[in-house]
Amino acid sequence: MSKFLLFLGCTIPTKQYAYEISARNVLPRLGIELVDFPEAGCCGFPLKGINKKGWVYMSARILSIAAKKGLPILALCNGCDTSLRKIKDILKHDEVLRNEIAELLSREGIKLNFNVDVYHTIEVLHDFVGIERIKALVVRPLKGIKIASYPGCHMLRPTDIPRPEPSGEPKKFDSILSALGAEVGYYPDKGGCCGATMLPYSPKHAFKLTAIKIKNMKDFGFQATTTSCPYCMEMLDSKQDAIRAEVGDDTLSIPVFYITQLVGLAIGLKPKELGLNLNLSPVEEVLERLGVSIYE
Amino acid sequence: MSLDVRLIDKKILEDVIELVKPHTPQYCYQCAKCTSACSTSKVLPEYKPHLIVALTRLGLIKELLNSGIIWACSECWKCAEYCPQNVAPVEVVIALKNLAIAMGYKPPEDLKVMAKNVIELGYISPPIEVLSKEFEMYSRTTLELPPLIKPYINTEAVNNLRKLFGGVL
Amino acid sequence: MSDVRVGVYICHCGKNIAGVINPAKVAEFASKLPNVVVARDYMYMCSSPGQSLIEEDIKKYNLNRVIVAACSPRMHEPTFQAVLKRAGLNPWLLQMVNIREHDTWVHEDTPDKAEEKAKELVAAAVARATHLYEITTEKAPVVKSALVIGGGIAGIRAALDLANAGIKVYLVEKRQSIGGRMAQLDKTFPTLDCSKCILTPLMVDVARHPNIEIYAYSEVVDVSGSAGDFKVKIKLKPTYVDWSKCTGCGTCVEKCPGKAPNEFDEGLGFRKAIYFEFAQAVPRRPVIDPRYCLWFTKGICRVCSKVCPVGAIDYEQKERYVELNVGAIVVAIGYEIYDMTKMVEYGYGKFKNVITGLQLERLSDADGPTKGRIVRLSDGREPKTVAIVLCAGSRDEKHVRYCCRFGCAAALKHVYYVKHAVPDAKVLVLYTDVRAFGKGFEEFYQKVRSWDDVYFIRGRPAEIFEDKDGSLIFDVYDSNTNQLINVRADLVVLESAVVPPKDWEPLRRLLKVSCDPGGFALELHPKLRPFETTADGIFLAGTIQGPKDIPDTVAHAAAAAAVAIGFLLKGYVESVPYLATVNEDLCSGCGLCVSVCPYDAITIEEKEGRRVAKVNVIRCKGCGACAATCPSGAMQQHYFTDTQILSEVSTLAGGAK
Amino acid sequence: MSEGVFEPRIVVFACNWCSYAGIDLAGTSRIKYPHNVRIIKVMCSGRVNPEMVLKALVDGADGVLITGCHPGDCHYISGNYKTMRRYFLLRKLLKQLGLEERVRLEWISASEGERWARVATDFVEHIRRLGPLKLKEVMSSE
Repeated sequence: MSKFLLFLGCTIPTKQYAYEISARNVLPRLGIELVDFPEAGCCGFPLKGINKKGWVYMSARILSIAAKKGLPILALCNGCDTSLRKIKDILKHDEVLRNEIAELLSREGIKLNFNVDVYHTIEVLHDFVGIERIKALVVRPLKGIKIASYPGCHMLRPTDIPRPEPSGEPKKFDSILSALGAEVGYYPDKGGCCGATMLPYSPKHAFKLTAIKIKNMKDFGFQATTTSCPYCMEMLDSKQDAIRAEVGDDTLSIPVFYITQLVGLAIGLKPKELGLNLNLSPVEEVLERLGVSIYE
Repeated sequence: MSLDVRLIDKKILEDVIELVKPHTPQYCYQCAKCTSACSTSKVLPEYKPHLIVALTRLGLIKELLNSGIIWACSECWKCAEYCPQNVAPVEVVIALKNLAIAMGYKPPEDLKVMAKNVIELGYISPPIEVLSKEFEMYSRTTLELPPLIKPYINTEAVNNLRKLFGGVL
Repeated sequence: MSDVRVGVYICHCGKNIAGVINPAKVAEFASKLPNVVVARDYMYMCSSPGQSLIEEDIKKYNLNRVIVAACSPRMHEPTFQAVLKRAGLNPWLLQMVNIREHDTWVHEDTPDKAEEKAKELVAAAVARATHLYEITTEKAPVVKSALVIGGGIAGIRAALDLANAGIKVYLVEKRQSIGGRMAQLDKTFPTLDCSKCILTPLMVDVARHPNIEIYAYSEVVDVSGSAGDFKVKIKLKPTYVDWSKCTGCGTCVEKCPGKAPNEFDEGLGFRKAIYFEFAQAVPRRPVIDPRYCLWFTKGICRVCSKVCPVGAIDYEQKERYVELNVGAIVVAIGYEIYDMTKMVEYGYGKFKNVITGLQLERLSDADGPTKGRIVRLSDGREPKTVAIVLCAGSRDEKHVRYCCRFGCAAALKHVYYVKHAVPDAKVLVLYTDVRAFGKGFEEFYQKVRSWDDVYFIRGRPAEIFEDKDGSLIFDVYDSNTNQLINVRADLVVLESAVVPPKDWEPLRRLLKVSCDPGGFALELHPKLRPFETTADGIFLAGTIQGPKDIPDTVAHAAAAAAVAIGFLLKGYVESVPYLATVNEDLCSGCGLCVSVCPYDAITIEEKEGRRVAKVNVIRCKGCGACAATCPSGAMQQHYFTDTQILSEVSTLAGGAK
Repeated sequence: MSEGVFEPRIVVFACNWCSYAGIDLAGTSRIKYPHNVRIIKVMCSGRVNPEMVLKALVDGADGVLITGCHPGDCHYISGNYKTMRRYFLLRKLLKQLGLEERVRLEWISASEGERWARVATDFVEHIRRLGPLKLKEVMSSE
């Protein structure tokens, strides 16, 4: 049994509750022990534009607290995962900054230590649980449903630090979906951007970007999509209505799931246990085909 | 518009280089592959990473900062991924944002709110109640999720945050 | 040693040295060092007046040691040795000091420290010079024959020039026919003449030349000996056809039921399991590919053997080895294109309609897989929109740093292929810079610009996607119009980067040739000696020295041949001066030197009732391993004796006083 | 030594075929590195014997760098393997004297001008951190 600190970041514990619910219910059933990590807080990623050093400080702080606990980190959010790994890399190479950050942390009684492993949901599912194990646990295969994997930018980039998937050809996501019995396939710009980071600048433009993604999926015959990033979920699922309204295209409708929700469905969990009632996109289209009621 | 060569400001480039190392904005040869890749550019054509790098190279960033366009970057990192010269325009943009803040420019309002929340709560937003499709309200409590605690309780920690991000409030 | 008279000469090298340090001060410092009779500085020591200055000083001051502090000895040691010779001094009484590459060029930020360093280096050289002595070298005869490795246009040209000068040439080619990359091309830029039409007559000339012996389907597996007298072992790979019996009639190829991907056509189309490389192959002899032959894979068929009128098929054939003795080696193994699947963003290997420039050559060739029709590989349809991407992998820190030097002109030629085959096609040339630097290239570029429906877009696509119908969709920012252009193309052609061939690395190690950061062979001097390597007697022809187009390759190959001819016709090579030498009085005959010598050049022999080491000066190459190992100091290396090195060490460690 | 900044004195042995050419390449490419290194050319790194290294340290050098062709690239077939073996023996001896940090073996090919600059910079900084050796003064005072 592998044991991880469950690092939620900001978006998941403050509004994207379905990810947290599904992760908490699904992962232990796959043999992953989750240890709560409430003292972590925000990784600083959204604030790097204001002050890069502030970002380094916030992530370094999380790494240091985790290192003291002696457990690897499971980051559910793409941004958090990128953030922690990027900061590990920065701290490793920049001695001046390292000393500065160590000083800041020491004021609050924390010893800088970034010698801690960080993993993302997709890696835990693919590399720790493993495809064979997932396959063995499937009781409700997602047969005949063509699902577009949507890894999200920070699952793939920046590539100067280790990422869960290679930028050009993400494969892990699709192999998990295949293990669940779903159909997978190619569509243009699978590694593209949902636009979430543009929201503070201009929601209108951000929505247009998401619209392009949904259109690509629909054009290539996908019946649903899935992601592992709360930001992508926010755009694809929560804002789907607003996006349709913005671009004036009513056909841009697609059920959106967290990967943990799909794994949960396939291994027989009830929609409530996966927070599926919180998804705003038409997930019932898929549930119906599986013969599952959202009210279960 | 014409450009007077005397306006070239190499101090800006030096500051940016310091913030983006080990990337080297000076290597840029303007193939504009970054702009071909740019997610923001697809929906906001006036956003052009190669142009931002070229202007930064000359230190002519006043227009960029005044217009606030640097805040449009979607941070998808594609420009860095595909740049043949390891320039990483996204890192240049982040550096410009930092310089803008240091020079007293204000970031988008939402970002200010995020900074405020981080200082006060440790998160970019407080936990909110969400509305389901069935128009039911849910909160962490009703969803039986463990309550959130404030991660930054130590005064020094809060001081650190205030010092690092307080400037934008 | 009172009879040591040293002259010290500090070169300014224009501003290269004098722009950082003050040579006059270094000379003044040197003039006070022990045994120094005269010390001077001069603008260009290597110039004619500079050389005369030294020559006159040697006579005037009766100098018997000369120190020149200037550029790297790798540059001008031979120049100044010649000065000593002219003045009647043994050339090995010269000591060079490198104050340019090792000092002023790298320490210009700290000029004071650079000057201090120059002084110390000069002081160390003076200390060392005291212990220099005359060295005599031997002349060894040169074998008047040459090995040319690689049968592309570079190897062909070099082989013909060598052979025409009366030199016996062995031409080794790894594939079954000579011709190389040029044989794969349809046309050549900027004149658009048919590539094979100008190449095949030369191939035939090679085959018919009385002085050239071709070893096709062969590889160099071992090289020993040294300049003027190399021993080369060639492996003749099994062809399973007795080429001495075969007449090249082609009946076997015609009847063979086997099918294999065609490498010559860059993986497009198929060939038989027994095959000629291409129609005009030289030698025109087939080879059986055991990976696809039914006899080798399933133990059935044997059709080729049944139909061969002369009984040349030999399934039992084994590899054979030939040993050659040559005076010089010309390396002409060419290039490979960079593996485009590594540029994941362009989808090569994943999307059928993304092809390389070399694949377009094969499509355009009347003798190619489509008989000259340019089509989409996904559905065989004629492409109506073709995008040509320049610098695919070149000038890229993540892939290949250098320029391929022919992609631009090739792209222009590829526009012609498309417009010629599909006149109503729209062609987009996606460039960063069009480097039309060769003779006639700019004129060609101008002509192509004027063609109907050809568009030059200054930009580079970042990601290419495939649509459901196999078309390619992507955005490219055009910095001419300041627009992001949405492209929908039927065919994308990548002008791919160029890298050294995969088999270069093992060959390079056999030849002891250094490589440059791109992996290509390192020339002796980038401007003045681009045909020679750091290994004497080994010459470079064509793209193995770095990417080149055909005109440059041919020029380079002919020049390499000329230099090799000069080397061979001179008739002798001078032995290495840095040979091992034994002081028999000190030698105890322990034999440690024998055990470390990589050339078996040392033996222990009886002499006057004692066992002493003896050096075979023909075998010794002058590495100095024996001298480093000798416990008594009896074994020394000329020009690098313990005393010489230690005096240098001591001065540099202690600093200049 | 000026105003208290310790400027280490470093002796470098460079083989003619790879390392010396690589150091030359740093020069022709104008890649800067600290001035503290003093290069001695030998035909092969296999020519360097322990006496030369020790002599350098005894006579005032603070560090010694031996450079040669990468394994497999030796111009003289196997000279660098001899260097490697001799270096490991030498390090044992140096360890007893507490000097093993002062001597390093590095492979620099003819194309590695940039690598040479990195190696030189790194070694100079390393020796700077260790401080002056002063073996010469110690030995003459004893």
